[in-house]
Amino acid sequence: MAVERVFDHLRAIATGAKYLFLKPRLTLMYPDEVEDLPRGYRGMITYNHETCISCSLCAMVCPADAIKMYLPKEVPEGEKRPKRYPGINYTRCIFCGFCVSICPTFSLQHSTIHDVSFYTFEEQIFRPEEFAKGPPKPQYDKEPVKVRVIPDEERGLRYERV
Amino acid sequence: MMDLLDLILQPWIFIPLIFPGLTTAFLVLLGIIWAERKIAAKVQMRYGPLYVLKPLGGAIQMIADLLRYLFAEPIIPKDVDKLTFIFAPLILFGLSYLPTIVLPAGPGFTAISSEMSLLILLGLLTLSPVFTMILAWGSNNKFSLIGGLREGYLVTTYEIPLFLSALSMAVLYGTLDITAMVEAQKNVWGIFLNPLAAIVFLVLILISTSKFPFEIAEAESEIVMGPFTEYSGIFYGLVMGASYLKLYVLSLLYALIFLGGWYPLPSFLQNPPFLAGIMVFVKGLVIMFIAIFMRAIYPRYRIDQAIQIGWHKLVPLAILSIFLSLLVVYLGGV
Amino acid sequence: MDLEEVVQRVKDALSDLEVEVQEKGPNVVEVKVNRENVIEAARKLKGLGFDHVKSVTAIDYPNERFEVVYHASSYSNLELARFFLVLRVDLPYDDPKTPSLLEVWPSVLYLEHEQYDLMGIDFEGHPRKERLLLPDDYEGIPPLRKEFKIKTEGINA
Amino acid sequence: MVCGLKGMMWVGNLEKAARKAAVWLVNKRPIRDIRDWGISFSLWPVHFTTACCGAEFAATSAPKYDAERFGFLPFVASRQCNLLLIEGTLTKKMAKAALWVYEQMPEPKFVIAMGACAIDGGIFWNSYNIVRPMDILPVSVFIPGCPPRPEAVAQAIIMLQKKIRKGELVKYEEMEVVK
Amino acid sequence: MSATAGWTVFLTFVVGLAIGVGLGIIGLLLGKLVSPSKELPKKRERYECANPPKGRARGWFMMQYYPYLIIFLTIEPIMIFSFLFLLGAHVHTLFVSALFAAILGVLIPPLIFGLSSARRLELWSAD
Amino acid sequence: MSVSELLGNPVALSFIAATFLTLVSAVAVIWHKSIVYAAFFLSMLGVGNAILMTLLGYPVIALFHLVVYVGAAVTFILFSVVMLREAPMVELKERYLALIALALLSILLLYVFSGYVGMTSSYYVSYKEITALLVEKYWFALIIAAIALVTTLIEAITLARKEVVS
Amino acid sequence: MIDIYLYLMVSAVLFALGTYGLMTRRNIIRMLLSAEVIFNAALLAFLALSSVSSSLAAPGGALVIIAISLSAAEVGVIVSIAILMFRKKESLDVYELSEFKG
Amino acid sequence: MSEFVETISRSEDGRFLELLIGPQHPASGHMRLVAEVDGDVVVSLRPNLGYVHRSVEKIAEVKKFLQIIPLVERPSLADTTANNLAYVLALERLLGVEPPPRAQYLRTLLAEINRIHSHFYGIGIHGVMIGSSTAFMWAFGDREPLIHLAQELTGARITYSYIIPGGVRRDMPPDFPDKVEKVLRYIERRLEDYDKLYVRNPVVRARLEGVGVLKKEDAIRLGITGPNLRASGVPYDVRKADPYCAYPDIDFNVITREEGDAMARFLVRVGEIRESMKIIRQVLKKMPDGPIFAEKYYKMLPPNLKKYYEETKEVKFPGIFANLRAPAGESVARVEGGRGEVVIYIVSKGGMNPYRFRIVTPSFRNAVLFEHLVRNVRVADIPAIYGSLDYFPPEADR
Ligand code: SF4
Ligand code: SF4
Ligand code: SF4
Repeated sequence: MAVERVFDHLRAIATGAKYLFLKPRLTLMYPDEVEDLPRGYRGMITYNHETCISCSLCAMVCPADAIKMYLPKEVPEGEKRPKRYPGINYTRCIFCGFCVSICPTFSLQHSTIHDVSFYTFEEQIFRPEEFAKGPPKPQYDKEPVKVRVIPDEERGLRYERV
Repeated sequence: MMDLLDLILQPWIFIPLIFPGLTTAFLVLLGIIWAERKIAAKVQMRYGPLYVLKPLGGAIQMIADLLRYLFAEPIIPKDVDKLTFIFAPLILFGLSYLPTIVLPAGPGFTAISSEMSLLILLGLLTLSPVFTMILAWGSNNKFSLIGGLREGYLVTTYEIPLFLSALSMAVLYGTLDITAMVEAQKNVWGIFLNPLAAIVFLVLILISTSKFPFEIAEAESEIVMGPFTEYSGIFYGLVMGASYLKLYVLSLLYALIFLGGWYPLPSFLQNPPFLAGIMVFVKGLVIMFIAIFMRAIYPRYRIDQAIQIGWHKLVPLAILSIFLSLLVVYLGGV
Repeated sequence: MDLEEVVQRVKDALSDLEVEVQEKGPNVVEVKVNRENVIEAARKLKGLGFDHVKSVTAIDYPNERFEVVYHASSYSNLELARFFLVLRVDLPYDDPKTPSLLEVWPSVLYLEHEQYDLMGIDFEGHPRKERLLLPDDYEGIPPLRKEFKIKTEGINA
Repeated sequence: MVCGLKGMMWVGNLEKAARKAAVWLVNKRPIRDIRDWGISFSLWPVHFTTACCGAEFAATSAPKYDAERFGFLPFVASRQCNLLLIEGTLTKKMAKAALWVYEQMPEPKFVIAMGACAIDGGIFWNSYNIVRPMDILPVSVFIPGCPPRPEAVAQAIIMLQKKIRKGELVKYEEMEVVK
Repeated sequence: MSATAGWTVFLTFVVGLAIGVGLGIIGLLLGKLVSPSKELPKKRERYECANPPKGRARGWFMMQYYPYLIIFLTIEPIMIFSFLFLLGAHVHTLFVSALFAAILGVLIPPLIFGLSSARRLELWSAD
Repeated sequence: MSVSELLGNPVALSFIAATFLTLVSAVAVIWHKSIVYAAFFLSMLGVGNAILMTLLGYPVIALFHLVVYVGAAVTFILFSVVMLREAPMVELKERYLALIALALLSILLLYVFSGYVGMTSSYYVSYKEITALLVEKYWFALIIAAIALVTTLIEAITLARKEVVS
Repeated sequence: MIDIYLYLMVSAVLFALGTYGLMTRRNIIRMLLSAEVIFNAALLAFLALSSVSSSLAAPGGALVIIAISLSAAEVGVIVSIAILMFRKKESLDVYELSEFKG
Repeated sequence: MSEFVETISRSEDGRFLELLIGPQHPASGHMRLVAEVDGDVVVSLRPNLGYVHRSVEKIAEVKKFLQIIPLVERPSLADTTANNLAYVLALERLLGVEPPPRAQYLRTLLAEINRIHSHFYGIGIHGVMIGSSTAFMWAFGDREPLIHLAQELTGARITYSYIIPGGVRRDMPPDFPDKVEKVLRYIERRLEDYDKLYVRNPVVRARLEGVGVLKKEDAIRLGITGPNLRASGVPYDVRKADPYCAYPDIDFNVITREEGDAMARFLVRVGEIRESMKIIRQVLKKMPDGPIFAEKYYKMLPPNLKKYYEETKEVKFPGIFANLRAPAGESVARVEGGRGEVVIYIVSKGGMNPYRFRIVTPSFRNAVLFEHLVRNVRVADIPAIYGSLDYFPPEADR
């Protein structure tokens, strides 16, 4: 019994030592390497103003009330009921992707950008005009290497440059 | 210039200031915490501190941490006992560092050559729990109080076997002088003559410096930071430093009394005498490495389990180690 | 054991009480009781093997009534475990009081407490009458009642 | 008595003068840069999980993302930490605790709001029980997402480091009146 | 070492302690002078896991392991003075061993009693 | 002794420092209003006393004092006291009487001790001497001391533990 | 070399202080602390006196060692009595010696 | 003697030290534990909930049916699929739709992947609570491959919102079974190392064995659920007792243990990880072909979206999803999640929002264990027991 316990101690220590000397690491070297997410990852949302038919389904389905229909900044002359277009509010968006899934015209799409932070509150609210300009992008000091994550039998995850 | 160098190379200056004293202690302090984090990180399949200085694996992480401690505001809470709150960490730090001065750095190279340097060292070590306790009391915090009491109870556990196992080596060599003990190991290291004492002492280093699996006094998931809960800024740096210094001292002692000190001494290290300290230092590093490696392996014991390990396992083993020493002496000694 | 059998058993057990027993859906047995004999009914049901409560829900029909719904089921009898037993108690709107079933089913301890906290139903005999989920200093209408309104926004900015 | 009072005042003046000198010194260029460098690489967030984002926060420290590479070490008590990471929703009850944590941290200290909930409530924006962190705490960096990916948290750490190194956040000024 | 070992002992001790304490004091002063300090109402309250302090913090008993303390207190002197004679082992090995064994013989039964009653948790609650 | 002489003499300096530590601690033990401090200063008193013993030529005893007395006994007191609630210290009314007694006592003692003026300690007691002495002469005393200690162990544990009515 | 008299003086002062404490305190722990001061004084005086003679130096030391050991025991017993006291009185307060006596 | 009046009576201050553990405490998570301790022994402990109470039930009353899907996921973030599935099951019962078989299998697949990483989450937190940072890091590291799989399947790391009324949102990518197999082999291999370093580590065993024993009767009486229940010897698992999705076709065991202590709870989780791997393999083998979205809704899609769906196997929502109406009535569904049984009860009055929405999460039902188990244990056992319950406060508070 007691002897067994000594062996258990030794086995634990040996396992630790094995990892100390042999086993590889699992770490993704962000920000030097950035994960290249597969298509369909629900990242920041892109919006195509041209194809939008202003059906406001996206605003209706959004669980967090993050998408709102905005009036254009200047209403074109003579239009009585100007069309509203969606703008997004990243302070609320939970990246559920419902808006993308419901948009009948594919105007909303996911990008794979996923690592953005902001310094201020206001810059996270995108009216349709800014929304159409594309998703916010993270600032890197130097261009990161894009890697693809591949499950691996030996080490769990492997990172391969694309 | 040469004079200054000569002066520095005097043992009574060299030992407290260079090795094993201030300079080395400080460097070890910076290195050991970094190493602890790196080793744990490696076992845990990650990198640990890195970006602070990427080419060197983040080796200066502790400098950044030190700077942060230094520039952080030391908060002195309202109801603490100011005197103990402020001075106990300082004295604790000083006390943990003090035992280095009786450690020899090389053959005959000692600051205080005493026939009982081992006892002096152990005696100085017994003083620090008093300060931990009074510091815990001074912090006026429930977690500190519990931590302080735990520390006190742990002292009762480790002190007797620590003395017994260290002194069983003294019995073996028939002397209490660390230098003489090292000289006696010229041929055979103490660890081979009395492996029992060596194992017990190694475990006791873990208990007395509060390393895993005996990190009980400042068990974070139970009592936040134990006695040091209220400490912020540089005070926290000091109290944490103190426990690592204690580890440093005990590791050097271990190297000296169990691992043959500076023996085997390569010829290029023989002259001047303090170069032999490198040997001791390397061996000490091994012990420190073992002690911090445990963090990656073990969770912590409960205090009652630790106490029971102390009294039911380590004390009998330590007593046995004395009989082992007596046996060796009877069979002809070293 | 199929649904009919369970319903039959429940009916038998509760025959001397004024209850309505119905089947609802594939594995739900519903029992409607009034608050006077809810403890009695619960005790009998427990005797049948429904040994724990999974959920206690209070429903607010403004100015009409409150309804307290217990969803009970069984752990000790795995055949019974397939069924939900729904125990419904109607309470008048101006007097939302019902005896606590704590002594029958200890598992309602937190569940009833929560309904007390959020819906303001008074479970008589329940030992805890302080806040559970809401902040301790919360005052006002219990938030789950219908008269407690929360903000909503339209789809337009 | 009078003498003692005078002495006290003198000591007070001395302390003020010393402090002034020290403040001047640490705001000088190289020292300031070293200081900001040290602080930026030693951000220790206090262990204070406010809501479910804590799960992804834990993943940030976990092997795959390993935030400790940035010197980011989640630590136990508010007294030893300098970063308060609001991990998601701040309920009213938790907001009180958050204030305690924030106020008990030593200067200099920073706040990051993680998750949509911590910015504007996210999916819970109309809950009756939540508080926006930016209304009660000086938030430096916001991380959108629900929950934000660990990369985004790492990005926020890097952004905060940059901001600190620019000298925008750590300010050493004259001491305020301490009773 | 003799009582007149003089400067070496004195200086080393003083230097040792002074460096330790001095380092602390320098750090303290630096921290005190240099760190920005802003008074917030709760900053100097006691830390209690982000709760308002409740009750007093000092003077609570933790009796459960007290017996070990008593055992420690009585065993430690025996152990330490055992050393003083154990160090004579090189001269009178057998006698010293016998003496040590005798002392242990005196010691062990009460020690076992002490340890066994220390393990009984119910004997050691605070009230 | 002139000042310069004094400064040149580490032993004298140590003596002064140790005396200072001892006396200040003793005063604090008696008068400090917090009992924890009093216990703490008792340990400082022990440290000062140990230094004095070293200066007298008994480093072994000093270390023994440090380890056993300060490290164990006083820590034990301190430990127990930390768990107690603070209470203000109350002095009895007879304290003037006590003060007078104190003065008389010190005068008497100083008078008695003045007979030793001019004697200096000149021995350095090595642990080997004590070892030899203990082994050869006083071993029986050691056994007796051990018995005494274990008796107190039983006594103290029986005293402190709670009676369980089973 | 320091005159023995100086040591004795220190010892005397300690002794007097301890006696004063013992006389005026009624708190059991305080009394214990005062007694410990006296104990230290006694140790110091004993060692100082035995150090003047070469034949007494070592035996004196040996005796002191035993004395110190026993003092540890005494401390243990007295503190345990304090613990017993609050147990008996069902209170954490060990300051009421008077009731303990009566 | 009157000078010594310094008796602080007990009534004023209490006999026991009141320790407030949390909300800012390394072992409290998002809650507060109020412990009364006598020295090192905990006399009583009360959890103080509500620190993460975000009023899911109230908000659900003003959200539309589809919008509630992400809402119910949020409370138990590490185990989102269970809540999602339970809600959708209840909603489908109300709406009267039946998902096609492939969708059922995909749901099962995701649920099991999620169960594994939820269990790893619990193991990691448990590890750090007794002081083993390695257990935490390993468990959280090994979550990542599984999260990666789930991400490939659904497009999000942990908040999948994958299961929608009538089916699932995407089909699995073609090389998915391969990847799953690789990850499963990796996990199998790693579990051996866990066994050596952690499970059989004597310190772990000393800390967990015999600590916080929950007896079978008590577990039943208190209505405990999930692995905590099974660790006390009750073989109750919704997947067996009331099978849903693809579970009726799948062969697996319910892991139980008799001891009921912290170690047993831990080991049940480990056992369930292995069991889940078995299930995943079976699911992948038996996965039928076919649509992943119910015919009823598929018909409502405009042709271009239909085409898109056929091509990419990615479901586009019909416009009706924005304003889904459920008929009046009520329905209740339960699902076995990682932490236990999730019960969702919907009362509808026929509008776009539920009239009353009730979600009872396993953590909330297990909260009573704090009071029950943490009694007469030592202070150091509080985190050990807490961790072994795998309690997630946001889930309990909702
Ligand atoms: S992703 Fe979800 S939360 Fe974000 S805008 Fe789209 S629907 Fe709203
Ligand atoms: S983005 Fe798509 S859903 Fe939204 S308004 Fe435009 S077309 Fe409609
Ligand atoms: S942002 Fe999302 S994940 Fe974070 S706390 Fe809020 S609901 Fe939870």
